[in-house]
Amino acid sequence: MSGGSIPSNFLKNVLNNGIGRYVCQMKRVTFKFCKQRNDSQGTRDFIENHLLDFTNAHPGVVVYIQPRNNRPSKIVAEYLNGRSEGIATTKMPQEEICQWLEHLRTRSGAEIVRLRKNHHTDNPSTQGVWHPFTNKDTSLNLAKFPDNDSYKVPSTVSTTDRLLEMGRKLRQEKLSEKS
Amino acid sequence: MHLTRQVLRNLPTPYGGYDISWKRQMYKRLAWHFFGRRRTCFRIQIRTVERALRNSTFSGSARKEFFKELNTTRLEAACSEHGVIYKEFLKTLDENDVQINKTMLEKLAIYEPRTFQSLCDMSIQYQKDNEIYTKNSVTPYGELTRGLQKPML
Amino acid sequence: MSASIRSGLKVVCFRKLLIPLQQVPSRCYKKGLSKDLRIQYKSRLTVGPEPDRHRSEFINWNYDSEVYSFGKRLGEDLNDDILKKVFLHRSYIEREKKKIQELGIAVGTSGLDVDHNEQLAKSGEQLASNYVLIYLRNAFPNYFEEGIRSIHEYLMSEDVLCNIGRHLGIPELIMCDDFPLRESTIVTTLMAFIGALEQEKGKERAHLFVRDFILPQLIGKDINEMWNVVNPMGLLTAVLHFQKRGLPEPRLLWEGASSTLMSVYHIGIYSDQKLIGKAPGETAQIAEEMAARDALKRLCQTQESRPALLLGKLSENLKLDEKKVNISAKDIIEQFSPKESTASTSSKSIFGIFKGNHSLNKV
Amino acid sequence: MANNRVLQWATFARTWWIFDANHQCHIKSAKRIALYLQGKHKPIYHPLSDIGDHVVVINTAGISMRNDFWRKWKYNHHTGYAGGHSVTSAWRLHELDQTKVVEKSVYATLPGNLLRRRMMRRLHLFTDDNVPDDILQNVTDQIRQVTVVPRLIQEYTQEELDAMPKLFDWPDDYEIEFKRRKEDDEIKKYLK
Repeated sequence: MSGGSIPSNFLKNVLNNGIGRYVCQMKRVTFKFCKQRNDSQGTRDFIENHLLDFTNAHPGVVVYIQPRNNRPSKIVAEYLNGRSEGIATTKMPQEEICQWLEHLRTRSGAEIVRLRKNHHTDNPSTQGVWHPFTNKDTSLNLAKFPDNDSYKVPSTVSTTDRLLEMGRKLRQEKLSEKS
Repeated sequence: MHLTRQVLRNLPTPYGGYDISWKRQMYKRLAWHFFGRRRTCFRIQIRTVERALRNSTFSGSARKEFFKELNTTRLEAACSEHGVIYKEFLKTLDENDVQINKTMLEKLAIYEPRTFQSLCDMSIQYQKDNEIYTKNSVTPYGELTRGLQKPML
Repeated sequence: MSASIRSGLKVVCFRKLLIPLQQVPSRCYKKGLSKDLRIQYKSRLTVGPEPDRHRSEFINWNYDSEVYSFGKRLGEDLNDDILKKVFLHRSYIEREKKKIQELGIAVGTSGLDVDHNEQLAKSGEQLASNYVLIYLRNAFPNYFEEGIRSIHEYLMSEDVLCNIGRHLGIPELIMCDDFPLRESTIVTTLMAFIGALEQEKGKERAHLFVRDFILPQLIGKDINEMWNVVNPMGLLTAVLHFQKRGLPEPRLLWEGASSTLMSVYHIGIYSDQKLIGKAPGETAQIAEEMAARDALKRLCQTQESRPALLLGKLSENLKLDEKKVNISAKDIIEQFSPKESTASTSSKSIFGIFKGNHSLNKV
Repeated sequence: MANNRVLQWATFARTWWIFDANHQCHIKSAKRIALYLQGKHKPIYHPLSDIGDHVVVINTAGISMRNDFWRKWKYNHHTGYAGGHSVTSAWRLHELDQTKVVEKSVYATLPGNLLRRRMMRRLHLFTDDNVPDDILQNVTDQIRQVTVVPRLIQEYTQEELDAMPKLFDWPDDYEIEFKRRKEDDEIKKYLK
């Protein structure tokens, strides 16, 4: 799948959930299964053994059980932002169903899609975003351009001057030797 | 309606018996964002989609290189504005055990300029204390390096 | 080459079709499925989208358990009948009464004497808006009263509250006769829930609910944009006069590409030689106005780099004094009536912009 | 919203720079000017966001080339028609148009993509010091020069010249000036 064709989105939170108080975003979950088929066996075991623990632990989630003949077993979760997510649980053992249920419960209901950035902020800068004059002094305002001498390459001793210097020194040594 | 459906079902399929429309659907799903006939006509679409798939094979590493290069350009620009050479800047951060990685440095340079400025000042001070001579006394953009400049003998 | 073979093949198949019209359906259903799906898709388009149905029309729906877990989900354990009362609207009761009259049963015995949630909604609304005002006054102590009112007006506006209601799962539980729901019904139900909380659990719990659900909607919003100050420079002069400080003088900090369309001006406002606000702008006037707004923000401590609101765990032992009153911008302006002011008012000072060299450019 | 608009306007504002090309190597200065034209001197740089700055280059007449590149450096042109290729050496091009040497070297340094032409339009070249006021008014900063400006022979005082160590002296009647090469008819045609 080439990058462009994969749907992508930015990180979003539902109603700033968790800042005031955390509200479990899953409001309703429905277990659809068949009474006879053996690929719903996992769901039936789950309902017998684990469902009551789940409902006691999470009273905020309404649980429905919907037996349907000769239909594949499925979990459908509905979320507060109006979306619903379904997971096919055919031939799934009950432990795996517990894990998938935990996954569904701890989601925010938003579609799981490639995130452009894995962080989001509404005011990215406290010191003010960079602009071309941030690191410049206001004296620039008064400067007259083209101001040539302060923008030259820092002057260093040129080679001719150094040669002249050496020449002068040699001559002095000769004079001092003579005298 | 039932008769026509019966006829439509049994129309001959040229491609050796299997239904080509599934394959077309798959390519269409990969080309929803292309322009013009590349989005609609299958025979034109297939070329661009396969090119896109080929490109996506090496786009992973190409992306990394692009952002790495972009990061160095941005940090070089930010450092030179404060008169610090980028290599010396990184060395200073290492030696002073300042564990900020390059992406965070880049974000600081753009969104928190004063914090980045203090990092640069620290680097200048560090160069002065340890007599680190900045080889060329000018950054690539012409700003004077305010570290220690070795006088030309 | 391959094209010619294929065309030949087509001819052969076509002849085969003409003879037996009723073909033995081949075992694999894939052959014509995509054509069927296309036909169904076309017919669906002609029929049009599914009509909106109330959630209760679906089979997996039990009103009592939904209401029970609604309370539990928000962490408020109210008993069921008060919760049901929250969702019961007057229009629903009238409709039921009309229905019963048609059936000819005496009204008294129908058990419809349960009263609706209007009274709860009124008290809830009252409590919520008071608490929001008090919280904002304490959160932004130096901000003007008009500013606080504008933020409160935003927070208690219908679309914000309706958005909160939608995302708490209220619309599905509402018992009223109009479908699809009007936004006002969702808002009144939310307020009724707050009223019920206040009635059952007391004021403190209701305040906590408001602080946990309504106030976080301020996060990420620019509160200074909510209060539209028409003449920021005038207000700034009034405030500085009120605080006995020097009158504001706008100075040009930097100027770029001034003779082109893409000119940029950075203007800083000084009072007593101290920089109190600076801002960029496309022209000098815009920059000066924005600098005045920036200065006002810094004076009222509502600039972007202000500390975050105290919500959730941070605000556990938060003491809010109810009596706190913020200064009102109107009083300050009346005090600083134009007769007294000798210095150049805001508009004159624009022309007197001097290209000042003020090394202190960091605020 | 006005606040964000204004902040974005400032961050992406285009500033104007000035560069004195007197006695500067044309390749090194082109490299530095190209960086400013692309906007690589900004931490918000991105190749797709066109945030390059304007650069005003003055004294392009005083540009310098190393060794005898004035004679050896050739510029190729082609009219596009058959046989339309022509080669001009640097000194001749410089005499025809004194801004061309800088322009061509900057054009060569810029990356050869679609933005190059747009960036070249933000390069303002002036042969000497006088720049029209409305352009000078935009300039906010200056780019540092690239090479050391050597001390010209005219700037040495007579005493220093005399103190300069010499092996021998030229005879008095020897003419120091290089032999002026004969006036080329071709150039006269252009210069008219």
